[in-house]
Amino acid sequence: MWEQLPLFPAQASKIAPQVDILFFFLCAVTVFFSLLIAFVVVFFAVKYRKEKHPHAEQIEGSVPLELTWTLIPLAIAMVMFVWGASIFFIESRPPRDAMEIYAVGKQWMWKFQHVEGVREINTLHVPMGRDVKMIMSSQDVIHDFFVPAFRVKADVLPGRYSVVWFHPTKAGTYHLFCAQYCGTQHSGMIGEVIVMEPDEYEAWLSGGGAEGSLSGTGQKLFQQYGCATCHRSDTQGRGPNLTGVFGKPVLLDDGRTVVADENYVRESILNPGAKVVSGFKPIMPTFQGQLSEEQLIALVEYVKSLAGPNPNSAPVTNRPVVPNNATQQ
Amino acid sequence: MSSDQAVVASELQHHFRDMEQQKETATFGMWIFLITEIMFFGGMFCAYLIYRLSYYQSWVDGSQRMDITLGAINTAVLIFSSLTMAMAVHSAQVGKRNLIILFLILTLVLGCVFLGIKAVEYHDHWENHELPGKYFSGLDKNGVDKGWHDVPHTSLYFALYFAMTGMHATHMIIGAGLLIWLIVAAYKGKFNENYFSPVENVGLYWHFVDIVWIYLFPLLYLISHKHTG
Amino acid sequence: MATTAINQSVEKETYLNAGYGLKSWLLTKDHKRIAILYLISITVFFAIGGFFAMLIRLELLTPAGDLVEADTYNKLFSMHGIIMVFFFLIPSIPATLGNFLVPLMVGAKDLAFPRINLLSWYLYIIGGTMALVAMFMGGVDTGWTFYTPLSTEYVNTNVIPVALGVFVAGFSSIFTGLNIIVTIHRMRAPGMTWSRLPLFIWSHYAASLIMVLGTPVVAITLVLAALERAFHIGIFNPQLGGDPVLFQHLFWFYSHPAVYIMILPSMAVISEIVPCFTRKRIFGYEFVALSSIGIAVLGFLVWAHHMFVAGISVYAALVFSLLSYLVAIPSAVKVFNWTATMFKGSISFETPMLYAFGFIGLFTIGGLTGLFLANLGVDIHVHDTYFVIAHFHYIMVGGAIMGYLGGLHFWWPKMTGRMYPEAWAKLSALLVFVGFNLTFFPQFVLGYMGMPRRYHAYAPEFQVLNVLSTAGASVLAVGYLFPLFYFLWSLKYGQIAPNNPYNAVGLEWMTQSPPPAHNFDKTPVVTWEAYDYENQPQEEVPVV
Amino acid sequence: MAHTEETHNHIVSPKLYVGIFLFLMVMTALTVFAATINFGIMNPVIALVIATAKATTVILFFMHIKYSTRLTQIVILSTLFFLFLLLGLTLTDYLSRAWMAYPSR
Ligand code: HEA
Ligand code: HEA
Ligand code: HEC
Ligand code: CUA
Ligand SMILES: [Cu+2]
Repeated sequence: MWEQLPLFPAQASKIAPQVDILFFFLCAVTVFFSLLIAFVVVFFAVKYRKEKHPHAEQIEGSVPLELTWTLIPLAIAMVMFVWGASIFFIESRPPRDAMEIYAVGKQWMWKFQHVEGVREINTLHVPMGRDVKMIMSSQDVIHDFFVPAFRVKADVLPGRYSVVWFHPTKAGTYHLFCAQYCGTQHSGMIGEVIVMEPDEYEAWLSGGGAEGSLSGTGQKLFQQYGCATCHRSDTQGRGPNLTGVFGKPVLLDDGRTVVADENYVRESILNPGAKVVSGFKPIMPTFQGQLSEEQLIALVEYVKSLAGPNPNSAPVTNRPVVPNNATQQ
Repeated sequence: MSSDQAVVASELQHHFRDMEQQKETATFGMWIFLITEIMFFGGMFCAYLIYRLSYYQSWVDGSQRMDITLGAINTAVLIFSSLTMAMAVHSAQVGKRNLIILFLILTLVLGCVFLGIKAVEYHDHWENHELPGKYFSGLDKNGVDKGWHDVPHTSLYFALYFAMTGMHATHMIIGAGLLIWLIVAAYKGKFNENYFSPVENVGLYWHFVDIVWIYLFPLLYLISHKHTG
Repeated sequence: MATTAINQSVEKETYLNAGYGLKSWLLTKDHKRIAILYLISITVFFAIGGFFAMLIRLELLTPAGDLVEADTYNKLFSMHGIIMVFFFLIPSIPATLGNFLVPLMVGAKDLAFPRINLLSWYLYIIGGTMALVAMFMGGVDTGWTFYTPLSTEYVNTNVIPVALGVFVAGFSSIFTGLNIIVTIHRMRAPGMTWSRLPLFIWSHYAASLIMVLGTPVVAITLVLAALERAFHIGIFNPQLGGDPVLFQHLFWFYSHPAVYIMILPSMAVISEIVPCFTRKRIFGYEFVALSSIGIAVLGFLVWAHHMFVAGISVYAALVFSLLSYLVAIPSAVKVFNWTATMFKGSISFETPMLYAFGFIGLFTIGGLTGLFLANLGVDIHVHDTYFVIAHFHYIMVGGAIMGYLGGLHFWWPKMTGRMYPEAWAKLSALLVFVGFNLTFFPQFVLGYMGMPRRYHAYAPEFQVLNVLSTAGASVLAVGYLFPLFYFLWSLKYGQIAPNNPYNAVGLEWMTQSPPPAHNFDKTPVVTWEAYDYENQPQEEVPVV
Repeated sequence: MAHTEETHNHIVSPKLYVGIFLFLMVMTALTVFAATINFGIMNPVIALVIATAKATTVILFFMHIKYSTRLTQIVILSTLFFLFLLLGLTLTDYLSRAWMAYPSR
């Protein structure tokens, strides 16, 4: 029915029906209270109109009534809150084994980078029936990755990674919108998400003209930018050995411990002085301004791949960890 | 009540019942205005708090470039000016016109001394490229690297340093203007023991500006000075 | 109702004829005249903002961005939002009706600081002129939210002058709030205790608290953003080490409470109109009074519900969602008490009452859809879509403006000494109601379907609903034009208003219409409770 | 306690003012001295306690709050409440961002 009458968005992810049920519950409450109030107002207006009821009876108020209409809405509101929060919790925590796709927003286009190496612009291919986690950053202003059919949305910020995840359940082509106002062509920063059967997806990936895997690109950059001169795969380098670092806690020289997630690796490259690994001198030069967002992604993916076969145990949260470790101070 | 009215009827505005009400109202209004000032600076204190917790190292580096001696002298100057301001109000309360003028002038002079010292500090930071955002550089005036760990965030420290002290200095300058106005009015004999609301309210303002500095001094100069590790 | 002024001398002295000439208006310290100055200037801004709205709606008639350029469209909604929020709705009721009525209602001769009151109008005009000039010299396209780093580093429009215009107007708002608070505390007539204050006063007090506590924060935030734009100091720019999300925190710390600056005064009006046209004391006076304060205080606890997807922590999102639900409760209390006031009343249906009905219904819908947005699960989907647009227009246009228009009609006789034409007024109230719903209801559907806001061009399947919305907006525009014309007409041709045309209670009705320059010939002494409709004579009360 | 309007014109003796001034100067010296010693995490705490002591004295005596109406006193305290809301609730975001470093699924 929704197909003919475009009054409702397609449901194409695992979370979508859950969001919709909650939405209908909220609609029901809204309709109930709006009609209740409208009905009571009209009823009183007719029954006690001046012609019928010339003399008003003075009534002071009633504490029991006040309590009723404080507590009942409060209770309903708490149900709404808990329900919404439980869905939000699912939405905020990407499953550990989700496949990862990187995204870079820039005025005014979306660039996607599959780990296998395929790159896309404004079109995103994803397989049906798998958890997909987007690791996103922006090259300029704040953008927002929004797929109505999946009921997910997350701001894409400059200077750090943010994450959103979804589990497509229905093959098809869906809108991708930029939902955060980002300047002139904000409304043109749109694209398509194409959900494919898993085998079709595999076929698409292998035919997609990949120039080697993303971590492979990262490895080349690692050589090219001279990272390898300091970071060697033994303990002789001037910088720490990066093997197995990703996803693990790192002890810093000021005594704090941070978890090496994507944001940490990113910061280590762009602003190495902010968090210095314990036992090392702050000699690493900054690469700010020398690496594009895409190159950064490749390097991050490479460092991840050094952590072993399952780099996807990535401890990135949905609401990303900013360069911030106040709690550890 | 009504005896006041006879004495200073000219100072009583038409919509007040008596001088008492007029004075109460003026003082209360001033306090409400000070509320807005607290929240105004509050926005910057909020930014300071968040960034200090996030980029602690930069705060250590930044605050080590502060001249504690000058800061301490300035604190003393400002506290002294609060005393003279309080004395000016006192003189107004007891109706001593010449003393009002004397203390107001003293306050004004001390305020200017504060601003002067602040200008010296600003100049020093300027020479050493200790400036906000893109004007910042890790090198001092002789081109020597200061060995800062986290350059972008240390520049943030200076952004807040200049924003907060700059906004404070702006308030001092406004305060100085108000003082000049008071001095002229006092010279003309506008104030007496029944009518001195303007002196009192400018006093409140001046003390408020002092209080802001009482917090700025430790936050910017002192608390990160000794690296806590 | 009295139809002639025979019993009053033609020479009756009012605040309107207390002085003549432009100077007597531009230098006036009379709160009633300043209210009129505000009324005129606010209407101008509303017309400009409404004009932009009509252009927005025309552009959205077709999916393609064909009427105006993308840049122009972006400027249109930015300036629409900025004008409507900062230069129309925030000052609308407090600076006109509030300015006019607060001293009258508490039995004072003027606001506590008449000169500051005039200063506040001048600041408003200076800020507004800055914004307008900047708008006509190239405009601004940041949205009314000025998010960084877009506003500070990327757009090349007049951000700084507009931000400073808002800054200056902010001080006008601070001074209005300050004046109202001090007046309520210090200038009440003998016998006017807190529990005898009209609810109009309570609500204005609450709104003023927000103005005084919140506005300075947005002021400093805009100053920092302007400095950032001018000198690249990096406080909010990630490339220089800053955090753009901090800007959002500081912005919404004011701008969420600000929505209650816009709605509380409207609630104030409704709390006067409903008892008057039901001839009853308001149901649960204390609860309605305290709920205003509750809204003001709780309103400061929920700002980050605008940032659920902006990259704040999961835990913070939970806290802010929970608190957002709490702030809904005092609003619910108000709605229920107004409804209950009608019980066993003696209800009549003059225009102000019609607007009050409209307010109650549309505010309820707008408020309840706020609960969708406060809901973490749903807001992830509907954030920054037309659902949000519909939500706040239901409250701000359906709620706040209905209250404003209701109040204007209610106190028009008091302010001008003339009656408005009842039949025309009823017709336009109806038009506004119908046009409004047609404009904004489809936007709820659009929003849930996923149409993002601030879109110059949109996907074709959204067209039907957009056409409906534009059609509604045209009806709405006509509905708004009517009052403009008949109010102006009534100034000359309207019936002479008696002192208390609706037999309402409250000190403002006990002085003549329009009031004399000093409000009351003799300081009133209050010996009765608020909304004492029981002892209110059915005929006109004698002039004090 | 003197909270009525009659006592609003309370005149403080200059001696008290000078006493307050000396107290403030001593506190300033103290806080500068404290800054030369590393108390670790207590550095900011000590400095802020001293600053608050100074600010309170200024408010109470120089700004006459000790002698003014209960209303004014409430006004100041409640403003501090709103200031702490601004700082505190913003902090809830920044402090808790690092909490969910590991997804639990
Ligand atoms: C006058 C203006 C006004 C008012 C009063 C409100 C009131 C409320 N608003 Fe709204 N809001 C705006 C103006 C307003 N808002 C604007 C302008 C924006 C967008 C800004 C932008 O991004 O440009 C916005 C955005 C906005 C968002 C962010 C959406 C997003 O960007 O994703 C949220 C989220 O929580 C929200 C929630 C609420 C809530 C919970 C209330 C509550 O106060 C509502 C309380 C009222 C009721 C609940 C109705 C009466 C109650 C009953 C009849 C009883 C039944 C009640 C229960 C069962 C609980 N609003
Ligand atoms: C008080 C606030 C207020 C008011 C009253 C309105 C009123 C209206 N608004 Fe607006 N609106 C906002 C606040 C308001 N809005 C805000 C804050 C935004 C967000 C901006 C942003 O994203 O940054 C917004 C955004 C917004 C959008 C979304 C734009 C987008 O995201 O792309 C739309 C689209 O339909 C819209 C439509 C309308 C319409 C049709 C009206 C109508 O109700 C207007 C009807 C009024 C008139 C037509 C004027 C009538 C004329 C007169 C009274 C006098 C005429 C005088 C002479 C001729 C001399 N508004
Ligand atoms: C001049 C030597 C040098 C070069 C070149 C260098 N690094 Fe480093 N790197 C270091 C040192 C020393 C450290 C440890 C101190 C610190 O954290 O700053 C480090 C730390 C790191 C860390 C954090 C490691 C951990 O164990 O937590 C990462 C990730 C990293 N570097 C990546 C890179 C990448 C990617 C490049 C190239 C683009 C690079 N480095 C180039 C010296 C270097
Ligand atoms: Cu990118 Cu909007
Ligand atoms: Cu809000």
